[in-house]
Amino acid sequence: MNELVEHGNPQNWYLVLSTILFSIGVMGVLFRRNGLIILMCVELMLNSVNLLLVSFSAYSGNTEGQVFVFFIMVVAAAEVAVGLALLVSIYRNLASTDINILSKLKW
Amino acid sequence: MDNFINLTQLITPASLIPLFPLLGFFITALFGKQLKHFSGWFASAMILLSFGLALHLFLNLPANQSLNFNLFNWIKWGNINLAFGFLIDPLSLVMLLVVTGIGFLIHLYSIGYMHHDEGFSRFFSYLNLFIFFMLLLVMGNSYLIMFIGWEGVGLCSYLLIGFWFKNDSYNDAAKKAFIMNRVGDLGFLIGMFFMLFYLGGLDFETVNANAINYPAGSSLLVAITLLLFVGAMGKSAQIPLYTWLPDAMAGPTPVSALIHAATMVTAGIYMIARSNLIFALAPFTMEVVMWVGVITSIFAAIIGIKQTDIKKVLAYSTVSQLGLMFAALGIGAFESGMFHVVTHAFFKALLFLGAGSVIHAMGGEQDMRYMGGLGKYIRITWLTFLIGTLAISGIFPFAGFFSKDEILAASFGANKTVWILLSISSMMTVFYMFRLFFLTFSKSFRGTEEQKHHLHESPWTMTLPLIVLAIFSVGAGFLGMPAVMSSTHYFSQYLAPVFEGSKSLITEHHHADHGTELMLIGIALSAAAISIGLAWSFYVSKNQIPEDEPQGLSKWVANKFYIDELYNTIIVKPIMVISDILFVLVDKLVVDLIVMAAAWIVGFTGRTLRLVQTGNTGFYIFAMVIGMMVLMFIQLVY
Amino acid sequence: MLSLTLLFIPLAASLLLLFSRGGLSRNLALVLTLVQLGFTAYAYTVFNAEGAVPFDFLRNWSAKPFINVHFSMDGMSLLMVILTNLLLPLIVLSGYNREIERPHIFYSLMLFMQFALNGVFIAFDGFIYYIFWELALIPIYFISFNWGGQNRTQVTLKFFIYTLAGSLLMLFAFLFLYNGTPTHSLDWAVLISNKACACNQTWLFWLFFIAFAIKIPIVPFHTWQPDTYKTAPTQGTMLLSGIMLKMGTYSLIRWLIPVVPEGVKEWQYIAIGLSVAGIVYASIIAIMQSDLKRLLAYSSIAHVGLISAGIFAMNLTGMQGSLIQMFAHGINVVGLFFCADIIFNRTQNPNVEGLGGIRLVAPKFATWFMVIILGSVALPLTNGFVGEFMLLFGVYEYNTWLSVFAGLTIILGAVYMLRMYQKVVLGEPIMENMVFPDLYWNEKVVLISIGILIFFFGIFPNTIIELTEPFLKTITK
Amino acid sequence: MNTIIYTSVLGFFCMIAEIFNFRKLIVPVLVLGLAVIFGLNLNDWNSNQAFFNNMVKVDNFSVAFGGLAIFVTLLVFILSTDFYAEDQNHLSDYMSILTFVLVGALMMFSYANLTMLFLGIETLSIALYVMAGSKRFDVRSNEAGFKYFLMGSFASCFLLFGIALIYGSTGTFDIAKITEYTIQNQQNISPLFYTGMVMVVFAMLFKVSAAPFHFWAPDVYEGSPALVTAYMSTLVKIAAFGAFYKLMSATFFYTSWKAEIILNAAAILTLAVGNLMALAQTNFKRLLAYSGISHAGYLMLIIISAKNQPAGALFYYSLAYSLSTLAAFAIAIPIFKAAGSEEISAFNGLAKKKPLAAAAMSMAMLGLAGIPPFAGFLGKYYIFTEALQSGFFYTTLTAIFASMIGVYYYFKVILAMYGKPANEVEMGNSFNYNLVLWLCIALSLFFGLYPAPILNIF
Repeated sequence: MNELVEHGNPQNWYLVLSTILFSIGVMGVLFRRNGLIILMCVELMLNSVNLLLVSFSAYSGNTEGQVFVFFIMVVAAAEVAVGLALLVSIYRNLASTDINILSKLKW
Repeated sequence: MDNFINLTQLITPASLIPLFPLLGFFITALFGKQLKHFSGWFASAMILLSFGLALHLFLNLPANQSLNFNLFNWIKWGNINLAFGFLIDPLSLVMLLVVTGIGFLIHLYSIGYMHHDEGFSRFFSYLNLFIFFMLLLVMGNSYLIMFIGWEGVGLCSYLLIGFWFKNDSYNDAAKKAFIMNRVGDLGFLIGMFFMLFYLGGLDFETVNANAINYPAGSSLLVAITLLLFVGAMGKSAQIPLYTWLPDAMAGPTPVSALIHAATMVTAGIYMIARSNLIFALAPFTMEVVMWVGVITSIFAAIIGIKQTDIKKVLAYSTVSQLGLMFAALGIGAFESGMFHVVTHAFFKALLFLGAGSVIHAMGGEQDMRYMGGLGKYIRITWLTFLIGTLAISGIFPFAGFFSKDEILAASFGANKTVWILLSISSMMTVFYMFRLFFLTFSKSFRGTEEQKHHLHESPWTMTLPLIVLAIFSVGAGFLGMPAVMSSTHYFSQYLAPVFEGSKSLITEHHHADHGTELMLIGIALSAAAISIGLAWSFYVSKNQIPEDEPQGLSKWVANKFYIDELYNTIIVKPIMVISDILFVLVDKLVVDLIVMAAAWIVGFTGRTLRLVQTGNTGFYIFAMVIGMMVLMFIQLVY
Repeated sequence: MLSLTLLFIPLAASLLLLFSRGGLSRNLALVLTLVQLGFTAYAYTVFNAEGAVPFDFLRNWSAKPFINVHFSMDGMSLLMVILTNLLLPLIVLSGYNREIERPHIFYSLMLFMQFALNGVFIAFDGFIYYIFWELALIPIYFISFNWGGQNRTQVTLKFFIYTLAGSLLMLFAFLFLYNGTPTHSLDWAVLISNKACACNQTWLFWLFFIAFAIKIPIVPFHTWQPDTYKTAPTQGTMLLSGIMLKMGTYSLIRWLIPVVPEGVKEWQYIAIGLSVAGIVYASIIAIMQSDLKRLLAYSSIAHVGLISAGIFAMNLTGMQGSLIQMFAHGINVVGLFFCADIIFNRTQNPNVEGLGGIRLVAPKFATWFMVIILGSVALPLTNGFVGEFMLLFGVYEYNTWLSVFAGLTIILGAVYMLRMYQKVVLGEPIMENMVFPDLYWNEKVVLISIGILIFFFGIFPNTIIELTEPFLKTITK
Repeated sequence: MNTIIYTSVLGFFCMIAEIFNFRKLIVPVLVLGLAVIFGLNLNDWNSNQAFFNNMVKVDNFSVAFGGLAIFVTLLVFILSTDFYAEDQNHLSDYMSILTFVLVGALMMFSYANLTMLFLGIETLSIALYVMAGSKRFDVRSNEAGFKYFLMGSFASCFLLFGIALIYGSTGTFDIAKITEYTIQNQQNISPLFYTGMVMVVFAMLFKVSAAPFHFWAPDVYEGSPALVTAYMSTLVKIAAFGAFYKLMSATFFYTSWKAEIILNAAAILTLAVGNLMALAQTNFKRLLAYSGISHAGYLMLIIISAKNQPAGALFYYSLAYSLSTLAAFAIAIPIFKAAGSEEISAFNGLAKKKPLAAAAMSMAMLGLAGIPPFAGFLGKYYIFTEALQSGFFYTTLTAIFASMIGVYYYFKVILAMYGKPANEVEMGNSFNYNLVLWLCIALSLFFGLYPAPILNIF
């Protein structure tokens, strides 16, 4: 970690930050059991990627990365919409958003 | 081979000899129902035709010449050609005449004997088939053709012993005969492989031509001859493969006469006589042959003393006589062995047929304890049987005297121990044969009234063969008179070309001088006389009848030294147990289990592994992250 | 094109049969198999006159992976084709007075099997050969499974998976070879001229060997066989034992030995040892078997053990003997299973111990049964003898003691066969009220044909040798 | 390019059709439209055009796989008329979403830029999340949808992170330029690039349901409506492998990264897991899910030998696999409906009631098991030759053993049909199902016997 930073490329700070954000998101998905919170964690992961892309884009002077971020935002919105819809229908049927109860399908 | 015009003319009749019995077999087998009792006559006629042709060959084949021809290539591969061909020479001619001649008489006899049997046609078809194979055996010009006949007669023996297939003990006897023969056949087969591999062929000519390139006593020839002898042991019922022959008496009596006395069982002697050259080149084997013969001869004679079944006595007597012949071969007296084959064929066939006639008269009874005094009722049988008994006992001037004397004389020259043992065996032979004779024909009848009422002489088809055989049992011996009596030994002279090769290899020691010879004759005759006297005193004077349950040593003898039981315990039972063990423990449990276990392990892994799929999303994601980390690890660190 | 016709007739027949019903199916099947037999006879005359050339058919099927459709015929192929097409009418006829459900499918599968078997024997490209090899498995599986006896589900599944596992190993071997040849071809001629390197031959040998050993079967890969033979309907068992296991032994000579010579030489001793051990092992087990079909199955293992031993002796004698014996065993074992079927069909009793006395009521049957047994125990002048003689001699050329051990088969064979015959046919009837009509016409025709074949090839084995020797000479050099 | 646009138009039509009450027209128009698009697609053969600044590239690969995808969709749509017969209200939604799945798949075949790959995957996935959960009142369907959604979006995040890292190290999303970059800087490639690659590969392995990222597949296949399962196990699998292959053949093997080890390990594990876990299954859809995983294992052999350019093998195998699977579903769906159960026992005794259907099902199973003469066998053979030529001896051997195990579970279905006593299930005849069924079987046989046109397509 130090090595990355000491080389003097400030881009690496962004890299570290988005990696941390991404990891937090992964941890959240791993350890939280509430469907909504997991959804939010996924959003966090996506946004960490956005941050990373923007920073890369800015430092390399290439705008492609920023365009990509727009795509990600659009897709994330769609994804959240679908995810929430599914969650709603689960909540209707099971009156819970705990993903642990989703274990009818196994073995 | 010399190819005289007249020799080639003989090919056709020679080829036809085995074809007639084969034709007879097919006709009687296929049309038995339609032919009814005519099938017996037809079958006999076929054999008579063969006999005629054999006689034709005998008369027209020039002396010192043989007829060797191939009919077609049977198996031909690589540079090996196993042709199907015949060899007609003095040796095979002698056997041809014996087989067809006695065969015909026994066919004739069977017409009467089997008259009431429901399997009449079947019987004759088997008999004809037997003659066919026997002819192949003696006519073949190679070991392979001989082997065809060899196995074929084994088959017919099987079929005929088990002729009355409803009785399971008969079937057992038949099976036993076939299987024991097969044991010998394996030896024969492997012996043939040796010959084919090292001696370049299987026909007698090639084998002999190549064998003389090997030094006498070379291990190859010893191996070959020993293996061939194993075959002979099986077929000719020598120790240790003899137990099938007494059991083989389960078959109809003509079968016992033809197959198990006169012809088939002598095939072993014929085979060794045929291979005299290679046997002569293997002195060790000759020793083995001799000792096996001697021991068998004595051993069987001992057992014969205590038997009560008329046919069993004759059977053991056959084993004993065959042992005698092997002893002769082992000494190197091939002609004497063959001579005894011929004379034995006559008188043993006679004895069996006589016994058959007795059994016929007794309505199927075979136990001598329930006979006695039959001489009064069945005169022809009685007389012919007496001739046979005298012949086998070696009483001058009956046939057995000459041949047996020749063997004893030869053994005296070769090995005194052997001579003593063989003499003892002969004495015992005389004893049990007269025991048989007295128990059966002398004194008073011991059977039931019903049987007594039924006693009658057999029809002419049965007595005629008896008479003819009796004539030969008297006369055949004069073909080979000892040097004391005649300057020409017709039989040896006739066969001389066959044994030419081996003569020089065998040390000439059996031509004792006239004085010794006379002495030997005297000893033999007086021993015989003593035995007859003993038998007379036991079974006529004292009127002893063998007890039902003998005690002590005689119990062992009467039970044939428990050899059958021994074989049963050390061979048959273990194989059965092993069979069960292999099936249940090895096949089902081990071999199959490995296969099934492999399948089960796969299935078990599947059943266990599916539990990993818990249905819990958290776990799934966790596993994915772990997998991801492993990938990272491989990429960045590993 | 002649080879294609050989394939086309049974295939078309198989499809045609699907549209027939009831009694028509079996008649049609018989006629069509006879047509195929007739054509085979014609092929034989053509082969005798012009050799293999008219049978050669070579087309490219696919460029990548490179696959040729290559059919051809040499003496050995022709021999096996003759065996197949000779036995099929007999097998069809043998089912004539049996109640068979849905006969049109049954016979259709049977003819499809014939198609596949013909294909196996005339395919000269590894890939095509493999396809036919697998194709042959499917109809026989369904025949055994749908028309089989008790436990058919487990037994036939075991059979299918076991043999298929072997085939997949063979597939791997072919893939290996495909990779090993510079031209990426599996053509037989290419494979035998392009020796795989010695290091790979061990692999190749074992892959091929296990595949064939399962099919043949060589002990200890045989455990699928007795149960399958017992369970399958008799016509299926006939196909399995008469022809299908010859696929394995045929393939040893066609593929394994010429293609992987070094590997075979290296492991020859194990292969031949297993084969010979299998002979004695199976023979001894057969002695005490109480189930008739299972007994015959073990006897079959013993016989094919000798065949494979002869093949692995790798000399002309052994191989020639094996071909003769394949032909002979095909005929004999079909006869034996047919006899077993006749008995079971009339008495419903599969147990050797419970039978007996059949000879009293059915002498003709007893006679023909005996004839077939004689062929099977290798009595001289029957077809079994020539094969066994040459096989044992072939093994002898390899090793004397081994041949003595293998030779025990002639003793043990007699023991179990005669014991079985005695218990089943001779003696007094044990079963009460046994109704045992003597042979019906179709049974007579089948058994007499088999009897004639037994003696014909026993007396004129040269007809087979002349056909196959040129080929065998090329691979034993 | 036209293909993608026209297909999207079809999708929009479906959505609008509901408004104009054209419900009856939806399926006919879709089928006809797809048939036309199929033709248009073929028209692009050998055209090799690039669109939108090299975002999309139409080459023979994309045309061929696009054609296959359209064909599979066509067959699924033919099945859909009967499948949705009782659920006409949502027909337009379902059909349009299914069409958008196809759009996503088409993008995945023709991308030339990681952006398009991402968009393609997401278009396909999001549509599928919806379809998996489309039986709203069925808890199992909900569960399937949500599980798929959770894991899918989680994997997408990794894909994105990986793409971002690749972008960071190479400065571009363009595949060709990335390839160029790796060739030029062979010695000093940034570790970021490798990390990114591993993440992308992870995401792709997830999409193709390779072990150990396969967990979603059985649950989702089992829970989804049968038609969606059919669609998932054919089209989606093809799309994922098409994209994966394209990625691997284009970029990955020019660098010294350890793809070979990773992918080999994944292939072996997938083969083992897929086949072993399938053994004990009793639910037919779940069985086919595991079968799908095991086929993913075979297809992984193509991915690992991607440097030999075995696109032909991939295409042939995908075709063979899709045909057999669709045939199986074409029989299974009506039986499931009639029996109200999706267990294998629903097939019990089918041979007695419907011998033809049973025969067809057997052929489908034999095709899946890879037994000649069906196309599945030659496909396998082709794959194995490719893998062996690339030197993956043990992986191929594993695949051989896997095939042995595979036979067993496919035969379970056959055994149920032929060996078990018949159940009470009464099923009618449907022209559409039979059409698809026999078309698939016939094609499977046809391509098995006459493979040359397909095998040598590239």
